[in-house]
Amino acid sequence: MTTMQDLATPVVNTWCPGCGNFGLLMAVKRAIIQLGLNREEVVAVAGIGCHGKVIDYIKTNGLHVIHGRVLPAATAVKIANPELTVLGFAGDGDAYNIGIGHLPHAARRNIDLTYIVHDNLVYGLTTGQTSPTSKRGYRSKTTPRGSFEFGVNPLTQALSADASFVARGYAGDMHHLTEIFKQAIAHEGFALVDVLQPCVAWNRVNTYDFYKERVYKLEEEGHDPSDLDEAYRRAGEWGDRIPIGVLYMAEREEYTNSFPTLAEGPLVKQSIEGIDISKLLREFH
Amino acid sequence: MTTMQDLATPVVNTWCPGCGNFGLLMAVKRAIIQLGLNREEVVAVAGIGCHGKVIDYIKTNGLHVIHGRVLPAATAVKIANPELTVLGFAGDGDAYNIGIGHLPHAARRNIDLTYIVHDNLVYGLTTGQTSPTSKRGYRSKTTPRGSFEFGVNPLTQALSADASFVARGYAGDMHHLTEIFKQAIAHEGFALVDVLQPCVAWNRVNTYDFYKERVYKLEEEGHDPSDLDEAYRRAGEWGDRIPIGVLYMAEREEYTNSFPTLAEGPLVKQSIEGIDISKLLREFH
Amino acid sequence: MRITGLMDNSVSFLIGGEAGQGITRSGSLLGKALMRGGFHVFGANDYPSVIRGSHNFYVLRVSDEEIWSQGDSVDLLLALNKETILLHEDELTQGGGIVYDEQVELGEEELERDDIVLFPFPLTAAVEEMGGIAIMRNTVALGAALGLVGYDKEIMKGVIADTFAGRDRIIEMNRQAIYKGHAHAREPYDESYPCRLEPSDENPGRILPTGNDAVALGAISAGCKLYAAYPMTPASPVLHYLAAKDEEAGMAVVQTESEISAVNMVVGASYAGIRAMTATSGGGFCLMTEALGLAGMTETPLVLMVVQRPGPSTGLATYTSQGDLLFAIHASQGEFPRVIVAPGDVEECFYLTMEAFNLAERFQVQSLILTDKYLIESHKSTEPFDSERVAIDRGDLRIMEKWREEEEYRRYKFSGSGVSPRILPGTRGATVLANSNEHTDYGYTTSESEKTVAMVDKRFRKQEALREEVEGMDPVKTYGDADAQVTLVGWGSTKGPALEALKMLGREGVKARFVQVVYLEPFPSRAVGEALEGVGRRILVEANRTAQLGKLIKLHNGLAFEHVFLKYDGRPFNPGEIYAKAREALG
Amino acid sequence: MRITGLMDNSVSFLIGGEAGQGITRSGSLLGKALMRGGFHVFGANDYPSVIRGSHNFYVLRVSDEEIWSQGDSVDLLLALNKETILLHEDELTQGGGIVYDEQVELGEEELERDDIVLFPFPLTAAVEEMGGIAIMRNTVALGAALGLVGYDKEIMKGVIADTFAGRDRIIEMNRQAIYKGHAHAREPYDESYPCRLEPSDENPGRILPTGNDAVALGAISAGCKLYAAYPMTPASPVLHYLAAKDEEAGMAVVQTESEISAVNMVVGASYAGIRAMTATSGGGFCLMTEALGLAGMTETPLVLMVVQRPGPSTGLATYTSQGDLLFAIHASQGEFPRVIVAPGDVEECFYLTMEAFNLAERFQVQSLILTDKYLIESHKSTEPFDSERVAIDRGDLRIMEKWREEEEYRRYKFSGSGVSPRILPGTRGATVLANSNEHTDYGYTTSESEKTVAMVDKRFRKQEALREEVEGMDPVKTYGDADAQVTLVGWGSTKGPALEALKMLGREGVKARFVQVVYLEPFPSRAVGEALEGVGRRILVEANRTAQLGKLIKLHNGLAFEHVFLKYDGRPFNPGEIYAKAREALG
Ligand SMILES: Cc1ncc(C[n+]2csc(CCOP(=O)(O)OP(=O)(O)O)c2C)c(N)n1
Ligand SMILES: Cc1ncc(C[n+]2csc(CCOP(=O)(O)OP(=O)(O)O)c2C)c(N)n1
Ligand code: SF4
Ligand code: SF4
Ligand SMILES: [Mg+2]
Ligand SMILES: [Mg+2]
Repeated sequence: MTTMQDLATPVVNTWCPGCGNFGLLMAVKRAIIQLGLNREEVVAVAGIGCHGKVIDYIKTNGLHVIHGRVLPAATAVKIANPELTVLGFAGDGDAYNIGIGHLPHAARRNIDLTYIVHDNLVYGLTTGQTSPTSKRGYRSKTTPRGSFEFGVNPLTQALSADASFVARGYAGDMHHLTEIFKQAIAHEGFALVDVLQPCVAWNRVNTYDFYKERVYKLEEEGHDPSDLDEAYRRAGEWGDRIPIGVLYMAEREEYTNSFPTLAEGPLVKQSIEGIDISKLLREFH
Repeated sequence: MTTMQDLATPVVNTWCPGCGNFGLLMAVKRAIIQLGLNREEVVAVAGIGCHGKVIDYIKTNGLHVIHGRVLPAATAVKIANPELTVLGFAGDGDAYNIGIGHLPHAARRNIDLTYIVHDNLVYGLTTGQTSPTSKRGYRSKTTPRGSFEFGVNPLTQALSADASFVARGYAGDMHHLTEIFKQAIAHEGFALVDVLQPCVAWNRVNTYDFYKERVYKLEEEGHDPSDLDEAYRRAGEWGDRIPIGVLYMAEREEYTNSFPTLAEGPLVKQSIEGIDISKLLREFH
Repeated sequence: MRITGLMDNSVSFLIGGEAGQGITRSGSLLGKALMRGGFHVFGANDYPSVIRGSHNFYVLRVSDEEIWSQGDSVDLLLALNKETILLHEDELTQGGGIVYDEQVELGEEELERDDIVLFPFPLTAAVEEMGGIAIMRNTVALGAALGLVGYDKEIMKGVIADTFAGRDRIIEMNRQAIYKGHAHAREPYDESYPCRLEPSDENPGRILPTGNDAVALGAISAGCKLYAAYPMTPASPVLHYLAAKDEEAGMAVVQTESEISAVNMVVGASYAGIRAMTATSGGGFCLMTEALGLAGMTETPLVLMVVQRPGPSTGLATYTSQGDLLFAIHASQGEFPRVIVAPGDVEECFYLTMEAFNLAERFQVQSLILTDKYLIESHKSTEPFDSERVAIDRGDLRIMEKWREEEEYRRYKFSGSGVSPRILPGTRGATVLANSNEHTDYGYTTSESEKTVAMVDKRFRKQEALREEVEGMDPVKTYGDADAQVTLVGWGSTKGPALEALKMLGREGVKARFVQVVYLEPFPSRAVGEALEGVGRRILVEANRTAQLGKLIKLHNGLAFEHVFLKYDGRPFNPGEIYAKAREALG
Repeated sequence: MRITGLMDNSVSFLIGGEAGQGITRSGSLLGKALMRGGFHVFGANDYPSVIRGSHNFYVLRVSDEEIWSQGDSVDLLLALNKETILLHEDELTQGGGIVYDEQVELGEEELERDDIVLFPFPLTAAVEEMGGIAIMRNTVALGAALGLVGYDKEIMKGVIADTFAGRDRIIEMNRQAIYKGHAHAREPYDESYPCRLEPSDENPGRILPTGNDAVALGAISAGCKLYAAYPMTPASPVLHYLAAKDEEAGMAVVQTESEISAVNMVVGASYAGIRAMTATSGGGFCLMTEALGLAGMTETPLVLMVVQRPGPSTGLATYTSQGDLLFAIHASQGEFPRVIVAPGDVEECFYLTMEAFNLAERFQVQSLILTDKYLIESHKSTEPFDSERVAIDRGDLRIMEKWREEEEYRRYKFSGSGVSPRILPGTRGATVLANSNEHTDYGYTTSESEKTVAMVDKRFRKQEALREEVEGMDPVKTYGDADAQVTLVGWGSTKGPALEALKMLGREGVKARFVQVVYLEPFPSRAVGEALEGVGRRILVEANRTAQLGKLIKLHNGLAFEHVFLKYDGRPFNPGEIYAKAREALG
């Protein structure tokens, strides 16, 4: 049995006191524990931003990559060794600005990994610039008059890219978030969990109070996660009411299942000694 | 009055005989002529691929960029000089694989340009590899057993990114395509026109015959381009029936209108001599 | 102005506390107050990549002569928390003082030094008294510092009034905080700290920008009309500044979705005919290399600042380095001329940015401004920038209504210098074709052998012309004694600490020189050769692991260095360590 | 085997026609047929970036001794269209022949040469007779060529049977086409072409791969388990080959959405514990530079082939170049060790790819295999590759069920060589943390000064160890006379034409040598120094504009070249032009 202690690292946490990342990370750890996973079989792949620091704070395997590239790196970890549970941690800037080009492709491949986006609607680590999920009008150092771009809607983007699992969580509701993570990890295929994560340092709009008044749980309103049209509709909600929970979920062939080479077991376990290429050479004679 | 002759260049065309690009380019030229545009006020920005060769075959201003980067370059041309009519030419690989990360951002900015994607569902110039719009099961040098990734649906991607004009054209119907281009160019904001463009060299599936049997015109079925839900539904059609025409169209604030600096006229016309920074220096004293 | 009571003519303040406490802001306010009294100041910050909590500090050094660097030690430590005391105690000069909150429990046994003076102040109490917020403790501490050195508090009041102009309550609160700190310093501690800073009667009118400010102002002065960038420490402040000033600057400022987008926007804008710029660091520059080549091939002017920080990869995101020189010179596939210029102080940041724009347009090449975190985030007092010192020169850009020449316009028309006339797309009677494929003079794609060679040679003619131009424009600066016993050689931000080291050597009668290579590409080997002739022991000083400038000098001038001082922990050089190396080299 | 009737012991065939006519395929079939008869063959293609229509050609050179390059002239021109005749007529040797379709109207006045023989053949008619498709005219022409040189058509039949195994109708059609061409050549033209190629009785069992084939086979032999790439001329054939052979190769092959994705996948896969590789060219490599640094910082082994083509930017996408050497050495911000190896022929492509994997894993660094379009797309007959010549060496990779050491696992444990033990993520009792930030030995983020220096130094210890390793492994090869009057110096694909030039010089009694620098980073200055000592006139031969290897030799060995032969039109060197330069240098 994995314990909280097992997942702890000696690193001093430098997130701002009150940051939503604390709740998010705790939910991840709880999900790992409740799913009965060992820390050795989990690989956390993280981008660059405040979110990326998870890697220092959770005692699983970790790969801290570069800004925006969680998906390709995580995809390949899974291809190399499908026995591992792969979690991707990205920021909203990381995932939806510089890295958004990987999202539809990971989604359509349906690679089995859980992509957790710490969506604080702002650039945290680089001191508070406007992010792609920041809403029109958001003021920051880079948009002092208020942003005049519409925000990216990660949920509709993922839905329209055929993602087989799309959810939104809220870092202020750790228990609920834990359940979402558990479902996402258990889901065989690509799972996006966009987590509303208050940034107490920079985002003065999307605060705990802001969310407390607005979030509601999809499952409490009888939302059917197999209904794509309804998922789109709910994904579009952002106002007085903001849905959290699993928006959409479907069964589809998982990516690594399609590689003939993987049928013989994880690539990491296949021997590379004494490979014989004589058969391959024939066509060159 | 601009004529076909005006738009001709001395370059020998190297597209394969029968390539859908011929019809596409002809429709572009006709649209320019019919809209009464001068060749000097049009800028064609093109990516890398067979499509990119348009730049050699149309006597407008041209900027042949690198693979996948039509949108940022074209956006900036428009910011620098909104008096220019900016057309972007991209391939499906160009636009939806390597370059897809720019699409939602151009869309949400609603920059006024027409983004024409030569969608031949294949990599033409690099000799026939599977493209992101290639359908699951598509066989090519890179997917000899058939692709096991679902194709990207450019239309739903654009819709979910809030594009204010989304259309699909067919290179085999030049007149219809011309009308779409005219509307797209006239539209004030970001317009995506995904053009089904048969590639006679590599794509043996999505041929003229294939399309002839399947395409139907949205306007003939009374499609209402202001209806987003319906646009999504039609965008999802790809089987016996494939819709062409304008899927969606909405009015939204155009990007360059929001820059205070542009209120004083095109940036290219603003003098840069004798700029006085003394007022700005004050805060440093 | 006058400094008295200390061993030398400079005083160093170190303000330290937690991230998020506004340390840099406080330091620069203090700097301004002292600058207005006629002093020269230099301020550098140090912070990890953390938003709240971890240790940050800012060193402000003040002198009665021009000053170029933080010093080697601290005279007065303004400690906003206990950690600051424990971390910096050993940097204090003999007799140095520590200003701290009296609420901090500091047992004598916790301190290692007994040659320093403690000044417990009621920082928190003062703020509480005023009903202020915690961060105002900084301001009380500033007041205290000024009080201890006997400086006129009214000057600081003026700085605060200007900084927060329009926000009267904030001004009043800060004024009170200053006064309280000041009064308390006069009261119990009067004269107990020996140093005195006396302001001049007149403010000499200097400014206190960072390198980032200077680059941004340089871009504005150069008529840059589009600035497109993606947030990237330490380059982001340029974006923030310009986003705030876009109207005054007459600039369109775009926060892009990535560095790839930013640089391609610059290419598009420049093709369309406006001056445009981007800036980034490390990984962002990697992502820009492809479009750098696009600009090279299409001969599109481009200005790009690369702010160096320690790599590889994410590395130390908030620290300094000079590790990207050779990467910048060779970045992007194929071969094409480019400019690499490395300013060494805020003034050069301003003027060389203007020059970078001129060179980019005149030669239709790409100007890379190579700076680093230390240069770009440090404050230095300097004479106000004068945009007129660098005339705008757009080269052969013909802004005209209609193309009137007899022959058809050709974007890549062959010419002796390799430079072809540019026109704006939109010019009637002509179309402009820029092409990333190898191309003919019209811009049409070609892969023919002779046409390829002709076009490659055309681009390289520009390089030769550019090389001559650069050799003629002071590409290497020398400081100090012509008949030196020891010569320091460096580039970029090493200038500051090196000049300070010269002062130290000079004080001891050692004849020393500093050679600063300002333009690194085309490499000014003639100027470097001249500057390095007969100059005593040569010491190469670089903030990297592999002596990159050293390699260039080896390659182009055939000169090797016996003495090499490389630093690669992300921290800037201190004058003293350079001085020590020089001493060592002299034997 | 025997060649008779020509001036020297080699024959060059040039097959030319339109893009899309399968020119390269035809050339390599002819090559195979001649190879099976015991000849050595070399074949190179030339085509613009166009799918249909434009002019393509393939030069196949045949000899009774090992052969390394296309020649300087053509003996027999197989012209599939008239353009080919007009474009290549002037390359024909005296007495050379042109095989073409009799339907082509070729007035005598259209030809400039009167010293050549015309062989109009009923290419189209023959195909029509058989009811074949137009592209089969190639095969008729191949038959004709074989007929003219009196070669055994059955060998070609065998090649066709093997190539199209299982597709009986195609085999039969092609057989007929060969026979028809062959018969027609015997009938009207019997003996009218002087050259004869007589096969050996026994097939010596050579193979005819391209460089791409060789690299792909090298990767398979090295146990590469993931190949991720984005289509990019001229690197794509590796992707195509591996995608087709993934099962046999035991490899997962992924066509990614971009080069950025490809290289990051390689990093992910390698972190997870498998050997992984990618390949690209120019702009694709630009996009990979950021993750190259990620691999550098995380000490993740990576193998990346960069196939050079002429830049800058899109440049000449289907031509050749050696313009990216310095870019590859310096790519990515910051400083970290890497391997750069440049094979010079297909054999080296195979074995050095295997070595590249070993070095990458042993030193936990990034191996860049630097090739070019000419090397990678040309065919060369060679001895079958023997995977056992390079033993797999994974370095300190500990594949174990459970971590059993006393101390906790540390990914970046300090060691004398700088190399730390790797384990697979998933190993029980341990977790593996790789970090792109500067880090402690455990992999946790740090920005402390001492820890940074310690980790930078650790990485550079690897570089020193790697340098020693490379110096010891034949990093520089020499060919020809030890006591040379003239020495050619080059790298990569210049090897072939240079060796041919040596032959030419040798025939005239000139003592000549070729020095091939195989490993370019860490630069083997010891080996280069030894190879360049006392070797007569030195001529640097490179396919770029700025003499990049020359710069490295200048930098590391202090040696300059008086004679430099640079070519940058995208075309490979011909032996004759190198020979001429050598002659010139000798005066
Ligand atoms: C290529 C590249 N560009 C820019 C950066 C600088 N950078 C670091 S974190 C970050 C974004 C932070 O925002 P987000 O992804 O939302 O993460 P958060 O800090 O909010 O968790 C940026 C732009 C980088 N590290 N690499
Ligand atoms: C960065 C980069 N990667 C790869 C390439 C090679 N390349 C040239 S065209 C092309 C794709 C062609 O497909 P598509 O965009 O669909 O255009 P089409 O030829 O079908 O019109 C690729 C991958 C390139 N030029 N640049
Ligand atoms: S800056 Fe925002 S996201 Fe980052 S640690 Fe602080 S509160 Fe959290
Ligand atoms: S390859 Fe396809 S897309 Fe390209 S020119 Fe030929 S038919 Fe057109
Ligand atoms: Mg964020
Ligand atoms: Mg395509």
